[in-house]
Amino acid sequence: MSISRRELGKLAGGISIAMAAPAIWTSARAQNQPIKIGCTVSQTGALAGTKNSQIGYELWRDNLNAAGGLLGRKVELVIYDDQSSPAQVPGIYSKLIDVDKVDFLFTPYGANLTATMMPLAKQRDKVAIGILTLASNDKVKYDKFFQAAPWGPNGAEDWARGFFDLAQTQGVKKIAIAAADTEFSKTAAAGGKRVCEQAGIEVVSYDIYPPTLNDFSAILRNLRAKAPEAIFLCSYPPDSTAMVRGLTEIGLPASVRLFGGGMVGPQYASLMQTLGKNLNGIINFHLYVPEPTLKFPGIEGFLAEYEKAAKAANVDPLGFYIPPFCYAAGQIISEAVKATGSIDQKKVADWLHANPVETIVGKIRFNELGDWTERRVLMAQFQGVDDSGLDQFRKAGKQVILDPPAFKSGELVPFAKARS
Amino acid sequence: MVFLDLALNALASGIALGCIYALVALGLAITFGLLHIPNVAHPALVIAGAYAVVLANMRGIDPILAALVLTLPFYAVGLAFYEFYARAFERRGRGNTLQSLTLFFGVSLIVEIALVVAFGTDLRSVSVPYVGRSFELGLIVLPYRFLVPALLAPAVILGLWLYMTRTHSGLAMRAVAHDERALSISGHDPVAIKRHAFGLATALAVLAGAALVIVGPVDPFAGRVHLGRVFAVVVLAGLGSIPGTLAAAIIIGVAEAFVTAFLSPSWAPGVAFAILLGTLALRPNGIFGTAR
Amino acid sequence: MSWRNFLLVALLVAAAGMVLPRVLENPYYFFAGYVVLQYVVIATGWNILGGYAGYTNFGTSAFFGAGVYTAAFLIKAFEAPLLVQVLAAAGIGMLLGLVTGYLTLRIQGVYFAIATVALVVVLETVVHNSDYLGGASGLTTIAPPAPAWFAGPTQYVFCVMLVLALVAVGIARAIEHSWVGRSLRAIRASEPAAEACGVPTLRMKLAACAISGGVIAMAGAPYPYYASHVDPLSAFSLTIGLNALAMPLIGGTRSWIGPVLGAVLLASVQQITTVTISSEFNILAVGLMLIAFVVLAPEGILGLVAELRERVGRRRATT
Amino acid sequence: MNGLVVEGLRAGYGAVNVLHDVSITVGEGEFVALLGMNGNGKSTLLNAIMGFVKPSAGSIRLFWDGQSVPLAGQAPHRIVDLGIGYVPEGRRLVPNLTVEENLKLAARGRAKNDFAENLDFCFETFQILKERRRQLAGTMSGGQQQQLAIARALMTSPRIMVIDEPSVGLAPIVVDQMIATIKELQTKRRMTILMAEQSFFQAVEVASRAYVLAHGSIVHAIEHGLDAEAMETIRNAMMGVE
Repeated sequence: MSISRRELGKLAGGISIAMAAPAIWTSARAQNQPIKIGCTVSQTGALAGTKNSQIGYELWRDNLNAAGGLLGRKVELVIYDDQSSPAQVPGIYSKLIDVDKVDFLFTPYGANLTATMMPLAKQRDKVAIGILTLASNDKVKYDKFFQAAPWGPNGAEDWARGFFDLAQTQGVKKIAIAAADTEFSKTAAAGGKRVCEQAGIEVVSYDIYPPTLNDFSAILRNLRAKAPEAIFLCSYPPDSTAMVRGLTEIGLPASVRLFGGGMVGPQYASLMQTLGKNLNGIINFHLYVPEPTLKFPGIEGFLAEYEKAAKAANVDPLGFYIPPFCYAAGQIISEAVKATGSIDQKKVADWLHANPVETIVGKIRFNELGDWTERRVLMAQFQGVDDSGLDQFRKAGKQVILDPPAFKSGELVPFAKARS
Repeated sequence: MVFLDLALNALASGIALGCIYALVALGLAITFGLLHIPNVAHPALVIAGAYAVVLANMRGIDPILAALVLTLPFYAVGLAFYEFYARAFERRGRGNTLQSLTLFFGVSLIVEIALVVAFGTDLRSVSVPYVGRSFELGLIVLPYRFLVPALLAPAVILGLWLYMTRTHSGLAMRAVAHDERALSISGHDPVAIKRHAFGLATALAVLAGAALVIVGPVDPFAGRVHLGRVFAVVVLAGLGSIPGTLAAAIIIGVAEAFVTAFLSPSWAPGVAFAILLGTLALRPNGIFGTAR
Repeated sequence: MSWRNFLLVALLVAAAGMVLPRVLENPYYFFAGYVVLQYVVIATGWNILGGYAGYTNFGTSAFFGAGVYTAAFLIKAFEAPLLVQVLAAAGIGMLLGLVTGYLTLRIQGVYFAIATVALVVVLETVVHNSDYLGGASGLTTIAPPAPAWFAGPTQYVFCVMLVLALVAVGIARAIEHSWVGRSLRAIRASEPAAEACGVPTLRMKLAACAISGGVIAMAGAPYPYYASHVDPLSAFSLTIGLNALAMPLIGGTRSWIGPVLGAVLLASVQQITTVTISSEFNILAVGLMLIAFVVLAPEGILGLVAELRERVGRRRATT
Repeated sequence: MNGLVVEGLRAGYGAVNVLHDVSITVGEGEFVALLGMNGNGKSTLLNAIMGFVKPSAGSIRLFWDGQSVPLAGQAPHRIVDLGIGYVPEGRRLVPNLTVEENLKLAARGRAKNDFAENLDFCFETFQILKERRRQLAGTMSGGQQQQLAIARALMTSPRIMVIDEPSVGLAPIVVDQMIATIKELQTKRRMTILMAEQSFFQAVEVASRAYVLAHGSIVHAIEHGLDAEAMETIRNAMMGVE
């Protein structure tokens, strides 16, 4: 049972033909090959709630192709399911780069998944646009990585800084921090703690809890004795829900004036609808809300198209949180390619480092690590929300932007008053 | 005073959590404890039950009421499911731990995907009037969304226990785990009894699903976090012991609540399983199990 | 197959593996191949305890994760070379196996399976609470570069895994054909009977736990190198536990070749469906495949082959 | 006439045939003993009657109230329901149920209406069971368990009782009591009994007729009375097979 080298070559050839059939099919039309962008989307597993990102990509592709494509070539997406598992990611991105021969990459959703593809992207020298990944380039320092989300420079530390800035202007002296034991939340909590130390705000308690914890009353109770004036909470959707309910069930210490900050969950339509007026008064981060200060060209048209697609795909009907930034990730590439007239990775990356990009989420400038030069994570307060359902959130005034100051769209209402 | 406040509340919420764990584990206490079928798909079925309750709730029906009605179709699904299982192995006289585990793993994957396709991946929840309010007794404050499903557990367990001790088919169910031939000799069809038991276990999944979805929102993969814990409860209880299931679940719930309140929440999941490992090492028949 | 032929084939496979990176340029196949080989090691390791001795280890990811984090720790603390990582992981895995075996000396069947699940949760909780290991955020593990002989880091780690797979299969085969294997099979058939025949069942069980644990942990050791980032969710993933059960089942648990067949088949199918079907239906396909095997071929491919042979033999005898 | 008729029965396990062309009859009110050493097919025959072993040829029929019901091919619980009460070898009680629960479990189908009456009769016959009605069956002594096994068969309102080796594993004095009780069932309650037994001294004392099984065949059928001559024949037949 020995295999000669020639047979082995044939065997390998056969396998690669079988597995790379689409790539070969497209190379037959050699002259007018589409430009390909590849990525994974978590269709299944713990992060499956983020699969509406695909609609963002697809709308970008469709609009671009309807307008004649890019450099006269069609744009094609190659998307695989990473099953929310970091272990799947290196193999899939190698398939994208080495077999499907994609021209550009989007990262998977989130930092843990992205961490396993960054070395590969760097090694293969492909421009990669980060999709809501926090601090993914801090270690690898890859010069062709660009972040679509508005974390700003020094994101790990600063992305939720708006909350602490508000705390400072409100004269808060004591703050409590609680975070789910997940990568994003822990990064945010640790960053928040450092910001507090710099600003001279005392961190009276610092709790890390497992994401499966069902009962948060103990955490809320423990806070009572500490009498914090603000609570910075970094949670995931199920625990965000439990915490928000805990506000009325257990109650907050009377001293608390600011609550929220880093909760993932109240950006999603299903939870906003479920929690309704329980959300009032909470100040939480968001990436886009329909306030008059955020009227970027194209965003409203995008959301209208998204709504239709989301209905068909049975995903989040509002789509404020992730999809616009996926569309913008596409725009980052298409604008750079148009400007340079090339898909050369270096040219595109150099252009992006040197020039601002107009996207549906605003004008973006990148620093040397590919982060936005300015932080634009919104701290918005839920105000005047009732239990009437989703439509209210499509109007301005329900999630009032308090920070950053440039986009401020209303005034902070004291927590107790906002809830009454 | 703070200590007393924390301790009392940890005890109360631990008991409530334990009751809810017991509900989730109850179906498994039957399929695994009595029939020796390691139904790892049970948590997935519980989530399927939760989604069925969500559907009914969208039409304005109270989740617990909906769950009670839905036990009937779920019972039927359980019968069909057992029939499939029995045809797959039992009558062929095969089917070891490995094969059953793999089969039910396959089933739970299919259930999860069916939920994804039917409902999408967003979190789903129910609306009940008592969400957001709490029951207060002295220092103890317990949210109704814990208390109500928690009260469901003792009621269901009492009902089940009466059924198991007072009725023919209940007695037969307790007998089937030990000796099928003994059942035949007593004039019972063991296959029918097992099918019935499996149906009952599946019907209990929908009650557990209602409890979970009242406590908090669910997504199609939400069953996975319960898998280890429910097996832990059933084993701690001693196979097949119905009151033991409640007691074991409460021990785990209270242990978790106390670790959360006094040590650190991040150690809570491990502590429960450490108890399980310790029990298995020292008392392999479970805390409430009799020697086999 | 005699030992001589087995060694010959193993050497040929090893040689082919070393030459492959020179022939096959596309790195993707090494990424995919690595995963397949990783599962060959896991399934083979699992089968030593689960197949031969009949103890169903439900918590394979505890051992795999222990291997992953041992290696990650060594990278972070000492930038230790891969060989050291693998040996240390195997050592830790064996130790963990011994502890598991010792804790579960008196329990069998599904009880044992559940005890191993508990082990996963306990270890995962420990890692979550260890800041040095990165907790939930994980640890970026940029390993030292590959030796120059290999075309790239992936090709290198692929070849390392190939060698591990051959070592694992060699161990499994050696056990199967020795008195240890016979003792384990006796335990699987009936523990009291084995004891009565003079098999030191407790010591044998401990040995099987340790060897099995060591092999599985070994499979985890190159993961930090492969993925450049480790996190508790991947290291202690339910998928690994599931695959470790399913692969020997699909192949057949009675012989070393069964888990190898099962792992190659199921892991390849998973790799291919990931990049072809690539949606929730991918998982559906895997679920259906598991059920189909359990129902139609409960003794795995080996069982099917044996049945087929028997049928052909009978037909010959009658004609 | 009412009774159980087995004709030309062949049965076994897998490819191994144990019974060859076995025919027996048990008429209403009779006490028939089935004798033979271990491994000659007694238990297989009883298992075939009860439906635990599928016959490959021959018939098993119950004639009762003018009806003829084929038993071969029926599930065991159906056979019990048709009126064959069974006391198996090894007793096969449910150890985690109490004495009373074990008895209650057996009151099914036809026997459901007779529950109270049957229970009274059982407690009257076996005083110890009444005293220990709340005790778990698994914690009782062998003799008590054997009594419970017989009582359980009575709870199914049997037309015919089939008893497999009631003396196995019991002390001699207990065996004597047991056999006496079984005989009493036949004389007082007019039970029809088919009992397999290897200690033939016990059996011939109580039985009205006997069959001797050797190597899976009936070698002797003692049709009328167990006199000295018949006993000699049986003794020789049984010794012969050793």
